[in-house]
Amino acid sequence: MSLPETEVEAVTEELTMAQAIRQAIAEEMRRDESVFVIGEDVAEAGTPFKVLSGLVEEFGTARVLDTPISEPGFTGMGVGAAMTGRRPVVDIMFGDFLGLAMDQIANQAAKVHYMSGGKLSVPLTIRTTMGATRRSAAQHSQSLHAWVSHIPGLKVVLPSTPYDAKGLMKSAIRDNSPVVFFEDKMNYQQRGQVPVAEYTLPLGVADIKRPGRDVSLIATSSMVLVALEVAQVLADEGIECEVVDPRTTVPLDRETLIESVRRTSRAVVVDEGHRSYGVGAELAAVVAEGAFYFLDAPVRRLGAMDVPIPFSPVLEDLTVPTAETLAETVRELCGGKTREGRA
Amino acid sequence: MSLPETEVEAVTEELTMAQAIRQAIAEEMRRDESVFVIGEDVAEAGTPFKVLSGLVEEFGTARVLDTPISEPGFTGMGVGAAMTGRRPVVDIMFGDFLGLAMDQIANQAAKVHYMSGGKLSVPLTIRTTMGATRRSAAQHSQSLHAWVSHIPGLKVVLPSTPYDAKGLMKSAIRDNSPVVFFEDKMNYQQRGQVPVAEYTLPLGVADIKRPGRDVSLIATSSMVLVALEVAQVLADEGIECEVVDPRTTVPLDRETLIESVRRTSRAVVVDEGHRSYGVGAELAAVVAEGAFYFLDAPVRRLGAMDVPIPFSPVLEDLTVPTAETLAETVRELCGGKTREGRA
Amino acid sequence: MTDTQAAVSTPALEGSPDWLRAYRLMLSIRLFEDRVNDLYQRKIMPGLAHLSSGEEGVAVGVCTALHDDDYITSTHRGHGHCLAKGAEPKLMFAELLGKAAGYCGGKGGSMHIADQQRGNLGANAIVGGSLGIATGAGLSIKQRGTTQVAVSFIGDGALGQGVLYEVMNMASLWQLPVIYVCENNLYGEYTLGSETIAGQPLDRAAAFAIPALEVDGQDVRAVYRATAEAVARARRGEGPSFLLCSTYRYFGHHVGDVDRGYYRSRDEEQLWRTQRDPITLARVWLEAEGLADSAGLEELADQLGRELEAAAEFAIAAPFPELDQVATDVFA
Amino acid sequence: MTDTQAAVSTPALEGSPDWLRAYRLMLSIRLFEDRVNDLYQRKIMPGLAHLSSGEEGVAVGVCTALHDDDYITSTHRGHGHCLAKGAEPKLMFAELLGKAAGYCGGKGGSMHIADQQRGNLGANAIVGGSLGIATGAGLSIKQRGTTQVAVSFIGDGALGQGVLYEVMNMASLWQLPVIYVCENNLYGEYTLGSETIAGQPLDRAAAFAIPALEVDGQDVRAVYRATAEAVARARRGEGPSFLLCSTYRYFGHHVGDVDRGYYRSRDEEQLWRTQRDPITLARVWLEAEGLADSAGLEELADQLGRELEAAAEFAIAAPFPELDQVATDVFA
Ligand SMILES: Cc1ncc(C[n+]2csc(CCOP(=O)(O)OP(=O)(O)O)c2C)c(N)n1
Ligand SMILES: Cc1ncc(C[n+]2csc(CCOP(=O)(O)OP(=O)(O)O)c2C)c(N)n1
Ligand SMILES: [Mg+2]
Ligand SMILES: [Mg+2]
Repeated sequence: MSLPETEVEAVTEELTMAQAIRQAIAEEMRRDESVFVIGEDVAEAGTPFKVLSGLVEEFGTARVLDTPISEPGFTGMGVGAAMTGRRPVVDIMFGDFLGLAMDQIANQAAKVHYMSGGKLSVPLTIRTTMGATRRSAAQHSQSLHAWVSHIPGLKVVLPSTPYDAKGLMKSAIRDNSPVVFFEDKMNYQQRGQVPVAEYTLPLGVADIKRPGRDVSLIATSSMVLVALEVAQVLADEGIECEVVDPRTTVPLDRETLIESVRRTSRAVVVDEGHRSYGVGAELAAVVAEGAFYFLDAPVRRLGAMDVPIPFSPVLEDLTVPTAETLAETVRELCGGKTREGRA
Repeated sequence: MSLPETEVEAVTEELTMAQAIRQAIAEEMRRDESVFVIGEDVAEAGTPFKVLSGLVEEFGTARVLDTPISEPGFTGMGVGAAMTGRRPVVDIMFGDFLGLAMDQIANQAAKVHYMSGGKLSVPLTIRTTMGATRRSAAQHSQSLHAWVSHIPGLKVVLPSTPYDAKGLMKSAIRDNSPVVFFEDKMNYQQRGQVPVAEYTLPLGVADIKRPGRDVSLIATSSMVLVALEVAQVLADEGIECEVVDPRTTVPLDRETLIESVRRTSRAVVVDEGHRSYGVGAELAAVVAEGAFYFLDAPVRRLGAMDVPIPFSPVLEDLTVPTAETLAETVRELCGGKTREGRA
Repeated sequence: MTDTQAAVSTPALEGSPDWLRAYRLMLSIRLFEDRVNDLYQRKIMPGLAHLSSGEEGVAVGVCTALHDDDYITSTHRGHGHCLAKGAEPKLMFAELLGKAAGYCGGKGGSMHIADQQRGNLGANAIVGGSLGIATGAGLSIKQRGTTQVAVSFIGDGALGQGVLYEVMNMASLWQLPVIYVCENNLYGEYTLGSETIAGQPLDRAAAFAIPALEVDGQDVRAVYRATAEAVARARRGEGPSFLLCSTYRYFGHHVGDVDRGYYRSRDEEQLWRTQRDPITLARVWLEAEGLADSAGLEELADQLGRELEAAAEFAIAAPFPELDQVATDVFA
Repeated sequence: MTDTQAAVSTPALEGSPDWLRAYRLMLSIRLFEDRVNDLYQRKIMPGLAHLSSGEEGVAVGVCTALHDDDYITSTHRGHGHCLAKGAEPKLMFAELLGKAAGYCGGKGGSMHIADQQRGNLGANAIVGGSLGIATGAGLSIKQRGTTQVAVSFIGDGALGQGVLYEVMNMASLWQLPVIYVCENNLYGEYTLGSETIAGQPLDRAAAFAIPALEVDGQDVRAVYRATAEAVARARRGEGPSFLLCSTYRYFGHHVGDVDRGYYRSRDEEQLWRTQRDPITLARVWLEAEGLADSAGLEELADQLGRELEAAAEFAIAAPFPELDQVATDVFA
């Protein structure tokens, strides 16, 4: 984890991911009265995952709006409110419901600034979820960040730690472009140190979560945790993994990714979207091209299987990358040898 | 172009892309009374591009249904009709409108078969368009095939010639899974030889449109034409391009792509979707991994610029891959030398 | 039921339905879901489930007016619809536990049970997600020229989804045999319907020239009568109907929603349970009409309890799917 | 107009509007679009454009009731709305020709003209695509506590889009200052509205408890009156309105839609042109009221013609954007 940059930030507290996100939104709402939250069951219920609990009590129902079950409608309203002086945080309860709102997101939010020649802008944040293994079956388990990452005009955030989540959420809300913020629902209770003092993190800067010289594990969202676990395990076997977290797919910090792979000469990309035509493909293509002359082996990709997510636990667990499958992939890739061993 | 497989097929006629598609649908409607067409202005108007002209006259309004402007509604109805014994061909006038129907496509059509444990199926074909440079601006120019290619359960077709379009459309309609069929609207008047006799082409088989030994141009839809043009030009310069057309992104004929690149040792992927997180990323990642030990240079990717498509012709023309940009990329990649030259 | 085989001529149901059968069905649903809750609490069931206890009158009243080859689509709260349309409890339990014997081979779970043998085109985890499917089934029926009907169960929350208005428009324009059954249980998740619904729900269907009727969802016979009329109209080719059934869910939004004081009172829950329970109301009527006696109904309850216990045991003992099943059924 | 600056108290417009100004605006729109058609036919304009000739009464009637800081959202057929809200013809022509001087620097074209100086949040090439934007602007107004209003122009075709019902529901629930103005020109592209609209459009708004009114769109004064009332209501915090304006487009769906005999008759077109032209009707009235005389109006037409000619010439002579503009304005 990157160290806080100033002295003040050195005082930290332990927060869950959910708390960090709530804090970020609450701080921004205090700081800027134009920030408001809109979505289904965001007020008294505080969302099904209780991420927003307490906000309506502090800010009232004029700034924490419970909507009908109308994803296209309230997302579009978020766009319009953003174009006219507000900074809405639109809550799409499950990432799976993005399909309902894709026209509003891709045809309106993403394009208004460009189509108007820069005269109008859409300072909108869309929060939604991703991640499987919650036994929620095919329509409540998808990780659809590839869809929005593909549309120019949208920024896309995939935080992996409470620290990143808070700093990136604050930047997302302050950003003058539409930002889609993906929260892994399996990660909400993950804990981490977060500075007590105000801070933000820039969108578009990757973070090396753990340095290593043998292989780069380029991982997103909760897959960063999987990668860190694997790095720990493989360290004992003499394989030093570097864990690189892009943190945002748009803008993408290509340089940090490519440089890491140039150093390690091997790379595995791990992302929880479906493997084919997913975010992992872009990340793999970027490093395969950018580090081509440094690569000792093909860039490998792990993603969710190309199947709808099944309900049955025994099947669902097979569909996502795990520490075991990642470790196995890395071992294979490194041919049982560390760089030193080969050198 | 692959040669027809049987003697009978050797008798051909010249058709435009639009005619070939219309013929395919008309033939399937004659062959199977469960096939019907539904969408906006598909009947008397025959769609804005006149692709379906004549169908309503032959089959009547019970089988060629003009709908209200309700993409989510009539796409969902296509799913339900498909589940209960019909083979609907749903017309989504512009690919840009997919955003409105993505929930129906990705959460319903794609998943019904799997979620029901194989008991229900959705023999649905969705026709839509892609392609820019028609001066239609940001909301009528997108090539969004990456979205559907990413969703397991959907097959995705990108025909580049009248011959392919007809044979693949007939297979799409007969397929028991949902198929999304992308037609490049700038290509409708392109002409080509099409067998007079009945034929179909399998989904999932790439086609080598032109063999060559120096570099593989992996191109989709209208980019195949661009690639063929470039291959012609570069042949005079001594660079022999192999033009490989995957024809379907799902299923993807990985073997043919990888084998081609193993032979040529260089590859450029050209696709008209936005470059980042697009179909091109997957194709590039697949060959970079599969042909890693055979590659003499990084796999290059050309796609639409990562900007909303601008209206102004001078700007719009910059956004898409052209023969010039592709030729330049190939020349660079081949370092001015053919394989022979290097050998 | 097969789709290609044209249904034989199916007039409006005549005579009175077997109300004892209807009672039995309602009770099975209640007992089934009690066991689902139990399986959840005992951590035998993976994930969550949305119980329909309290709403049995709607599911059974509607399905009593349907034939086997009529279609239904259901919601996230779909156990009742499924059982009322004739599903076998043991295969449902198996599905809820993710077992190979389940209706969907364990791939669907509680929110995706489909049973094409009985015309059940599937529960749906997207609010309003099956409205297109049901309406498309209606179009298919019309094209095939059968006298089937398609029923789309939705919650009051689905009134928020624009697709409802799109498909009602087409169903009305083309006079499709579709019946939209809206289970108005006053809440969508944790939010009161009156906070999310402007105007009167019935007006929304009427605006599309669709006959719309409010029905007491706790009175299985009233639900049946309204449905039977809508079905008869649909079979005669006279198009869609909309039924707004007032009802109530006794449990939380899902099995894990236990502390719900912040959005509704215990008193309200108790009132519905004690005054408006569809099973109790039916029982009182059956006994008053002399169609059943107390002892017989107690006996029935015991018997159903034993059957459902056995069904649950079957599911608990049943094997999980083979691992290779993860990659099958992606394409047909 | 800036968003942060709270609008000064804006009561309902009082007294009679300047009808000569309204006439002038309608005529400019007509003459502007005649030139657009000409630019298309001379192959100077890239792509296509959707002309609103015949519908000027709606655009001008509505916008005459608005202040500069009120918002509008528009459609693919948006030139009239844009001009009525105060846009400069030369900057519009420039946009239509893809020139740097255009409202959107040439990036938007005919279907995306936006003019935030005049509260024009943009035309939209997605049918119904700006309904969310306008309703969200209404929410923003309410949150900011100004007395602005937001008008959403839509075509009758947009009645097919579910999002309309979603946002009308929220506008009604939250009493947002939004006015939905539906231009019912009888067709959506090449299909008759009656084939795609079940029931009565007004009922659809009324079902959400939104006051809904049918207005003669060819009578600019009637449109103004209805709008002024809706605006006054909205400014008083009494929520949304829906106006259904009957009107007609003289030309094809777009400039290239010339052979339209298969979907509507020349007779019908002639009837509207000769009997129901909003500009002629206004002129007759102005002259009858003694507010203008024939000579003065001829003079006005000549003058406007010259101005628009100059505006078109400006645009033709204007330079295209610098090529590096292709990659600017992606992010704000
Ligand atoms: C499109 C969509 N949005 C949100 C949800 C989350 N969600 C699941 S059930 C539900 C409430 C549904 O309420 P209602 O339709 O009244 O059905 P009930 O649960 O009351 O039976 C919500 C919001 C969803 N599944 N789908
Ligand atoms: C969502 C969507 N579907 C389809 C289209 C194609 N289209 C453009 S204009 C139009 C007809 C619109 O009719 P209406 O709303 O009545 O407006 P009018 O053209 O009559 O002014 C259609 C179908 C579109 N632009 N957007
Ligand atoms: Mg409810
Ligand atoms: Mg119209």
